[in-house]
Amino acid sequence: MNGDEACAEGAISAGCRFFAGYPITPATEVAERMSKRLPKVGGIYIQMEDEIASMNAILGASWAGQKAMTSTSGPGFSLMMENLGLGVMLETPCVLVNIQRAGPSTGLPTLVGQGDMMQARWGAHGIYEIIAIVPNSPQEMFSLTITAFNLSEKYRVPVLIMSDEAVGHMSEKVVIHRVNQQDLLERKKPCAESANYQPYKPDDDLIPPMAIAGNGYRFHVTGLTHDERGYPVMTSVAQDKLMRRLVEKIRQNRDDIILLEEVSLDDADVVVCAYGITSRVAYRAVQQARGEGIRAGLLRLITVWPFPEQRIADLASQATTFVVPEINYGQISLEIERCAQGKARTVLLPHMGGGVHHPQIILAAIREASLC
Amino acid sequence: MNGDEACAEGAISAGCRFFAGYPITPATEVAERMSKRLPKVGGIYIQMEDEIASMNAILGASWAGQKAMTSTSGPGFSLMMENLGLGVMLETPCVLVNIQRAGPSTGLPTLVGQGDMMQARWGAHGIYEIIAIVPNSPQEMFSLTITAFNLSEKYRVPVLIMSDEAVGHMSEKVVIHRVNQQDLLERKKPCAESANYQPYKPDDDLIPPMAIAGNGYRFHVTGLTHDERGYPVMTSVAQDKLMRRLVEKIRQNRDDIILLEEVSLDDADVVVCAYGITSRVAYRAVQQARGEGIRAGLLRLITVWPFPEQRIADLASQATTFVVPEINYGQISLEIERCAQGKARTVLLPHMGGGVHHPQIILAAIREASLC
Amino acid sequence: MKLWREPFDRAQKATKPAKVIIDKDRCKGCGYCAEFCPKGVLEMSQEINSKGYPLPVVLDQNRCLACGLCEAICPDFGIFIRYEKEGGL
Amino acid sequence: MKLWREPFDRAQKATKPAKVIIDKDRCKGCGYCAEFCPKGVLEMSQEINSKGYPLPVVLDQNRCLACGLCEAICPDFGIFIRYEKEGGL
Amino acid sequence: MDKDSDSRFEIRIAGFGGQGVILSGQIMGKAASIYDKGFATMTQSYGPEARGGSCAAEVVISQNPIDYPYVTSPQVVVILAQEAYTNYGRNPSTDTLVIIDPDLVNPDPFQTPPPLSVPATRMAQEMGRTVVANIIVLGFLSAVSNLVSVEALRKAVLASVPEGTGEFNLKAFDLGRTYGLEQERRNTVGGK
Amino acid sequence: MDKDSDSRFEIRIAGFGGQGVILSGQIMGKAASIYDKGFATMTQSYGPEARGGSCAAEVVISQNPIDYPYVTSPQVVVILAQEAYTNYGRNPSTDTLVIIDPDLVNPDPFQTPPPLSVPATRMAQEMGRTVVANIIVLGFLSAVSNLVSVEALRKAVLASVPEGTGEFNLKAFDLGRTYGLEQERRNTVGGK
Amino acid sequence: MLDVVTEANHGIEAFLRTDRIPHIWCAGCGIGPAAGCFIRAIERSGIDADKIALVSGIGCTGRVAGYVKLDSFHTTHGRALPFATGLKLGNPNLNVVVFSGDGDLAAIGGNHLIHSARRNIDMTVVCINNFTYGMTGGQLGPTTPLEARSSTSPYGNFESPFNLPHLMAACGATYVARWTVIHLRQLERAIAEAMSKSGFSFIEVLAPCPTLYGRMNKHGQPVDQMHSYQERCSVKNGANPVDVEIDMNGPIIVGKFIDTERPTFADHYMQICDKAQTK
Amino acid sequence: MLDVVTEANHGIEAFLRTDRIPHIWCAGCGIGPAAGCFIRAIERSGIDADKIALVSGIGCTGRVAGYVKLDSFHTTHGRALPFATGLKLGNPNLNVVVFSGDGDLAAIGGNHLIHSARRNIDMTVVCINNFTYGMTGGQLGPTTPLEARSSTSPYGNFESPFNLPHLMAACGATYVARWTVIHLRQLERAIAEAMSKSGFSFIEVLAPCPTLYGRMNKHGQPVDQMHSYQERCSVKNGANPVDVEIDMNGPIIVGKFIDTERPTFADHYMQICDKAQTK
Ligand SMILES: Cc1ncc(C[n+]2csc(CCOP(=O)(O)OP(=O)(O)O)c2C)c(N)n1
Ligand SMILES: Cc1ncc(C[n+]2csc(CCOP(=O)(O)OP(=O)(O)O)c2C)c(N)n1
Ligand code: SF4
Ligand code: SF4
Ligand code: SF4
Ligand code: SF4
Repeated sequence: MNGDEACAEGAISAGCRFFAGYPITPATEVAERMSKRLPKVGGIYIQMEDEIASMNAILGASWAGQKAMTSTSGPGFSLMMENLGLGVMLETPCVLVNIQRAGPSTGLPTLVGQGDMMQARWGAHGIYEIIAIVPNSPQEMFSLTITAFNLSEKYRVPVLIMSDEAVGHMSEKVVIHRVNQQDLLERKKPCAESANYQPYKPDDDLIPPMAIAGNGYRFHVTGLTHDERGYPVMTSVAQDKLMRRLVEKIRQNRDDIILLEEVSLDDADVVVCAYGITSRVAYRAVQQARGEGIRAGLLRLITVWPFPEQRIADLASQATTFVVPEINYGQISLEIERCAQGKARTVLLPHMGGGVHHPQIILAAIREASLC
Repeated sequence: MNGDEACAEGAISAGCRFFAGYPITPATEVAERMSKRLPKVGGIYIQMEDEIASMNAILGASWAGQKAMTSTSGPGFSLMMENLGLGVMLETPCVLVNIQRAGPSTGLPTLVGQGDMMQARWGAHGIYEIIAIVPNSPQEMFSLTITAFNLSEKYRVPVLIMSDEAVGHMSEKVVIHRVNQQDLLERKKPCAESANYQPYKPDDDLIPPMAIAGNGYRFHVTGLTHDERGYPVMTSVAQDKLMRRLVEKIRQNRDDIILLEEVSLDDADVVVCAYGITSRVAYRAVQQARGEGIRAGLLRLITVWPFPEQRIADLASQATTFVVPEINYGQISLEIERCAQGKARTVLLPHMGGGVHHPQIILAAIREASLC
Repeated sequence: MKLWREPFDRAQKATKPAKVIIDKDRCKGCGYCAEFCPKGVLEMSQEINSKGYPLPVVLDQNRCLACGLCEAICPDFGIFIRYEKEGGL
Repeated sequence: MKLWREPFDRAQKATKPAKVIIDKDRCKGCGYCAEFCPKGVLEMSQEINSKGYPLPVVLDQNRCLACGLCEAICPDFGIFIRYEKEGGL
Repeated sequence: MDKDSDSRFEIRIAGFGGQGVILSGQIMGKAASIYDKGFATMTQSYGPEARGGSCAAEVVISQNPIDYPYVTSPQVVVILAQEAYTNYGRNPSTDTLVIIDPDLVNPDPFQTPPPLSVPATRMAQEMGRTVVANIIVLGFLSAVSNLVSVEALRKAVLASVPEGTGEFNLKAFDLGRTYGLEQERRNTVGGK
Repeated sequence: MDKDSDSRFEIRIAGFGGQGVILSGQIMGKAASIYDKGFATMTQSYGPEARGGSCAAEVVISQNPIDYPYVTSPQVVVILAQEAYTNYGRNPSTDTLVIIDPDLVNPDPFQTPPPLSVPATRMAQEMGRTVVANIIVLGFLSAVSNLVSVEALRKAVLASVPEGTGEFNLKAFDLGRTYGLEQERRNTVGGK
Repeated sequence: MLDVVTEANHGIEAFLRTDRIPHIWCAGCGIGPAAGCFIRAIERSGIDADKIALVSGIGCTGRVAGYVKLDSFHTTHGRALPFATGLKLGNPNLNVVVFSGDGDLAAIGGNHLIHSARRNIDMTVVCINNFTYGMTGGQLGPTTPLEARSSTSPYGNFESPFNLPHLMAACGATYVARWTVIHLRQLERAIAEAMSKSGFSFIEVLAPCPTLYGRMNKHGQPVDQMHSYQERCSVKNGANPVDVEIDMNGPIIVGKFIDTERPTFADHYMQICDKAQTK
Repeated sequence: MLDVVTEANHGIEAFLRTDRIPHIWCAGCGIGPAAGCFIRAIERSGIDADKIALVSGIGCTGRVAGYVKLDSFHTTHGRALPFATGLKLGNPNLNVVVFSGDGDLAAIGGNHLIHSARRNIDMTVVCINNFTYGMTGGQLGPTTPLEARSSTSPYGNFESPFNLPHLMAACGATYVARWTVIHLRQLERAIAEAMSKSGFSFIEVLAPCPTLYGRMNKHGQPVDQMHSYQERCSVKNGANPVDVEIDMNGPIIVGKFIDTERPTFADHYMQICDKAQTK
């Protein structure tokens, strides 16, 4: 099973029963799998007229009570940005899968890229915080898709799966384990009587319980700045309150959200930091470096957003160098550079896309770094 | 005349004869002014069905030989991202004006924000580099729009004017000086015979001369990764070559592109770094701080992208602290933090939008910083 | 200028006793109620509300057919017909 | 299975002497030319080109009307009619 | 740097959309910067409503270029709606001149000094076109203050109103000015 | 960490779109990972063409989990197009087994050892359905190498082809296998 | 007798978020009466209001979602329809109404409009056509008649407008009508009818925007546009949508143009599910 | 006699970027013959090829821009029309042709399609309808007939398709025709006619996609779909666009449906300019 298909299976296992999408290489197989599977389990597969419509349809479906997903790649991801913002503003749980290809523009549609990592964080206008996770195998495409739904339901935020063509199109054995109901998180339901329900009145955890359409709450939601009743309030005071909550509900829960894989970091002088397909290449290079006696380690970012600032800062105090291979011209490396605060060097190993790094290139960089 | 109108006048003075747009507060007045002015000077004003169409129409017009512009605000800016990428990939001169309002989503449509600054850099998928400039007065809305056209023609890249509602809607006297022809830059024309012309064969400055439609060159351009002939080439080698050139043609010309305004920086311990409307508030605070004997200065970013990394690095060695007020929850401050490399502290003063900072808040931060 | 007017289902409603009520805070003085009342029950007055909008007044309650047109046409949900309960309050 | 066929402007072209030329590198063996030639001039053969596509062959050049159908219908710009110059080369 | 503070004057005009608040601000600014050859900045704030939402114009006038463009301690505040009064008009600093339209604003009876009043909306209604209320206010302002010259204001009015309505607007201006001059308490601010 | 290197085998299949290159890779992977209970990764590269563009599948097979999923020094290379031959088939390392379809690839006459040949396309054409050429190749591969067990391969073929075509495909597989077994030079690779 | 408005004595109050009224619309704006018709249509239809979902885009009309007390969604500009599609398919028991402006639905949202109609998603679309973009200050829109003034066509409009009923007919909408806000009872009835019917229904409502379109086109007073409707409209139920174009000052045909049946998206989809599940 | 193809002996070679051929299209793909018709139409029309701008979106069809030797623009998915609008208005001397797929033009690009037609931008749109998204592997599209299989409708299609000529008629296109790639001369003539005419012209071209649509719908061999066109098509020039729907296996009406005149966007705009300049 390839990564795209595994992602679809993960969604089904997570309870996703609504998929809206628009075909695009290399994400199409997610949609294709969903179109086969959903009618069998009584879910809805709809192919919308474009990615904008797809994004909005999953928001609507989420407000109808469904766990909903869409999948796309760069060009479609760009088109989804405006309404990703709506999802954030309405606090709508949903999952958006980006199987990255090499860009910009139409670029290399069938070949791998990791050029949308910063876009995942900053691609929509205005202030927000988002969750983005990056699988590196078909098995993780399955399991992290479940994680994505869980985070999305828990924090009422769209969650991005920032995969790439290599992982999406890679075939490996995928164990589709039955997921226990208690391992699936569901959005909080309102306990207030319908008359008193305020759609944006948060609990202590900053997250408001979510009513869905058709249950008599007669609630209102809007993409305008709003108060706890969901009513538009056109003041900087309302904006301040709302923005801080939307951002803080993610930032304050960093520890719950962030997933990292750490390999040989305990004594590492050189930390290779990578994600997605690149992490599997980096793994090989780190192995080889260790074989040569170099104290190299791998920090694999599973969660890229919110960014694991603290862990980077800690490692910066320990290591001399971060080596950052990515299939772009420097994106996550900038964040690492920022968090390292000059305490460790950051060495970017850019690859412009259409392929992955050769492990030798990473190894060479590790070697060089180890000499400093 | 307000900032929006001044921007339109700047475009007319720069020789812009094609405007395609879609109304949106607070950028509508740019379009309105253009709709009045262009028919008088024989130019085309067209109101497209949306911002995606607007963005594409100006690309088309540019390839027909026109200097072309569009204007929008956050939601429309998000929608333009995909085809901004096309503009970058085809190396199409054009100007895109974003009068920022407070977001995300519909947010506060009539009130000021600076939340799209990172989006300007990272909002489209894939690898690219862009130019973004930020005026802080109606007069600059006029003059920097001319600058924007010049940069865009010179570097064959879409140029962003990242203004904000406050500046766009601020009325001040604007001197519309006649612009000399020699102060207007025009794209390089091909000198090769049409049969030998290769649309993406760069000169030494990395910029290829640009043919326009209808002149017998029979050239082909594509948003796919391409070679110098403009033909699609689906390899990482072609991608590598193209991406490096597209990025480097901007990065290598940083010094020519970047505009900064520096106030009292010579001996500054505390550097306030601001842009757009916020710079005018910061100016007041710096004045007051100086009045109190604090060695404060202002670094006003006129060019935000490409980011003036070197200047920040230099100042980091001189000053103790950067104070960064912005009408967002921290965007440009992240870049400053990165470039400061731990040599100076970075203090973000976020404002969520819908208004500007009170000068006292900036002053307080300066005072506090000066005590460190 | 008085133009052709369509009395809305006058038949059903004409007999019910009713009272026209104007919410002065909501009214924005567009004049629709006065202009389109088929019986000329209302008229725009010189009185202005707190936002400066001129208000309509009831000229003659007895002419009212209780057709509901003013209520339906008012853009501001600012005028309505209160049907009297049979036998009064 | 042979179906009804429409001979394209046979009248004009029928008299010109012509030769059918097949570009073997371009041909992808779809069979259109053979299938739709109104005179059955072409036939798909067992020969395959370097990409493994079966190629058409000219059965009988003399039957050719020079109607241009094969040239027009070929998806690969891979077959064309070379009209002989009056009086030969 | 600190060039503008001595000659700086600040005016706030607040009301709701449709009253011409922004236009008044623009006229003030134009008068000061173009016809009086000084500097002026007008900033605005308004809601999404085309009509009826609260709305304010802030004008800063100076002999020198203006850096900070917002009003912090206005010399004159014009209030044309109750909500605006609550926000800006009720507690002015002592040297602030407050002007209200008494048909639209119910002032605090204990406010000292009591605000100046000009029933501009009613006067405009009587002239036949409510839209000129803002021009009447400007005329009134020209009488009770001298932040900008009367001549500059008249020129700016003419340059700012729709073609063909100039004369009518000047009549409104004069009406407001006459009304202002007739008011007993003349409170002239701004030393120019 | 370095778990997979000793038991690692790499196969590259390269040709053009429409030949079933990717499917062959998937079948190999499935056979190894599901039916032979090992681990396998298949990665692919292809162009935008639905048919006719160059296209390659890389399969890595191991007894241990596979970290680095790409082929760097393949034990077996199957080449089904001239362009692919130029890229991958012409200069193999000495212990690489090269298999070509001689109707589609013109090998360098001086290449040593000369590649193994299986005219799979022609054989499939003779069977009546060109699409089974890739399955014929797999059968051939099962004869000349033992990277994966024949049984696992047969099961994987059955599990991967469209419903109702299983038997036909197995026939193709056996045809290829028989052809392979008949080949004089048996070059068995992979020590399993 | 009480002179205050309470829910008890004013029928539609129960459906209004009274804490948000006075609303933001201008004096004489036609959106209010149309919203009133919608509310009375709910009552008339007898549909359980708890099961109605109201979706609007952005614009003056878009604000309807904020004033009507239903589960209501104020989405982004142009995107009411795909959002509504998600709602409807996500919970088929919802009665979904999209209430939005002509710019929202037919300019930026035009693609969703034609595709939703084509798919025959079971929903009712009320499209307020005020011939302009109200919220942003009266620009040229895809319904602005040729020659009309707008803030971006100061010399007169140069773009031919859509004939929306024709467009909807071409996409297969199963109910297509046009009324103005002077046709209060017809409009109320039309909305009730459309909501009670399965399939994609489209109701174009001509509504005055006195502040912008009116003022810029010699209809400065609110009543002017209403009078113009009175003068120009004639009711022609069953008129061929081809023939109902609107120009600047000519006659306007109103009425119910299409009322037909065809299987909805969900009808087709359910069949597919059955097939898939028995397979 | 030479047996090699050279420009001299093969008329359309001069219009091909021969260094890029063989092209990427599959065996029997209908895009090639349609592109050939376009090239011959240029010759037929006598239009100066240097003044023609060819714009495509993304898709198999979108690649046409890369093979035909004209000033040619391969834009983004769905955006050929607004790009072409900019080109045409930016230089009115260009003869602009948009050549793209049904998915590109009518799915993601649907809004641009209806608005370009409404504005009557002077250009010719050749829309290859292969009933599916070819480039991405044969998914359901807005033209896929009900019940047809696609890679995302494995149990049969559940979405009603567009009748594109009807849609275009409703938007005011001044030239609307439909042909298949078996109607080679008619298609060539239609394209030449449309290019020579001012106003927005739309030509739907039914074209086999044997690899995907064909294979999934019992037309596995290239010739199968061609035969099906032959059997199902009848020519009816002037047919009412309402009546030209296409279903899975039923009859197909081809022909020229609309050929009329109305002022283009530029015509209107020039008037406005005159007005503005004399004002
Ligand atoms: C993406 C985007 N573009 C533009 C806008 C600005 N905008 C808000 S409402 C509107 C037009 C509203 O017109 P219409 O839909 O006709 O509704 P009306 O206001 O006339 O009721 C526009 C262009 C926006 N909010 N989002
Ligand atoms: C924004 C965006 N979404 C999706 C795609 C993926 N994509 C490329 S071509 C295509 C469909 C092509 O179908 P059609 O236009 O019918 O052309 P065909 O390939 O059938 O000729 C799609 C969905 C893309 N390139 N960009
Ligand atoms: S219709 Fe309503 S808003 Fe208009 S005048 Fe009458 S009560 Fe006032
Ligand atoms: S039509 Fe062309 S591609 Fe098809 S068989 Fe004939 S020559 Fe080959
Ligand atoms: S601007 Fe027009 S549409 Fe908007 S509220 Fe006012 S009258 Fe209504
Ligand atoms: S996939 Fe279909 S449309 Fe695309 S080239 Fe192949 S046959 Fe043509």
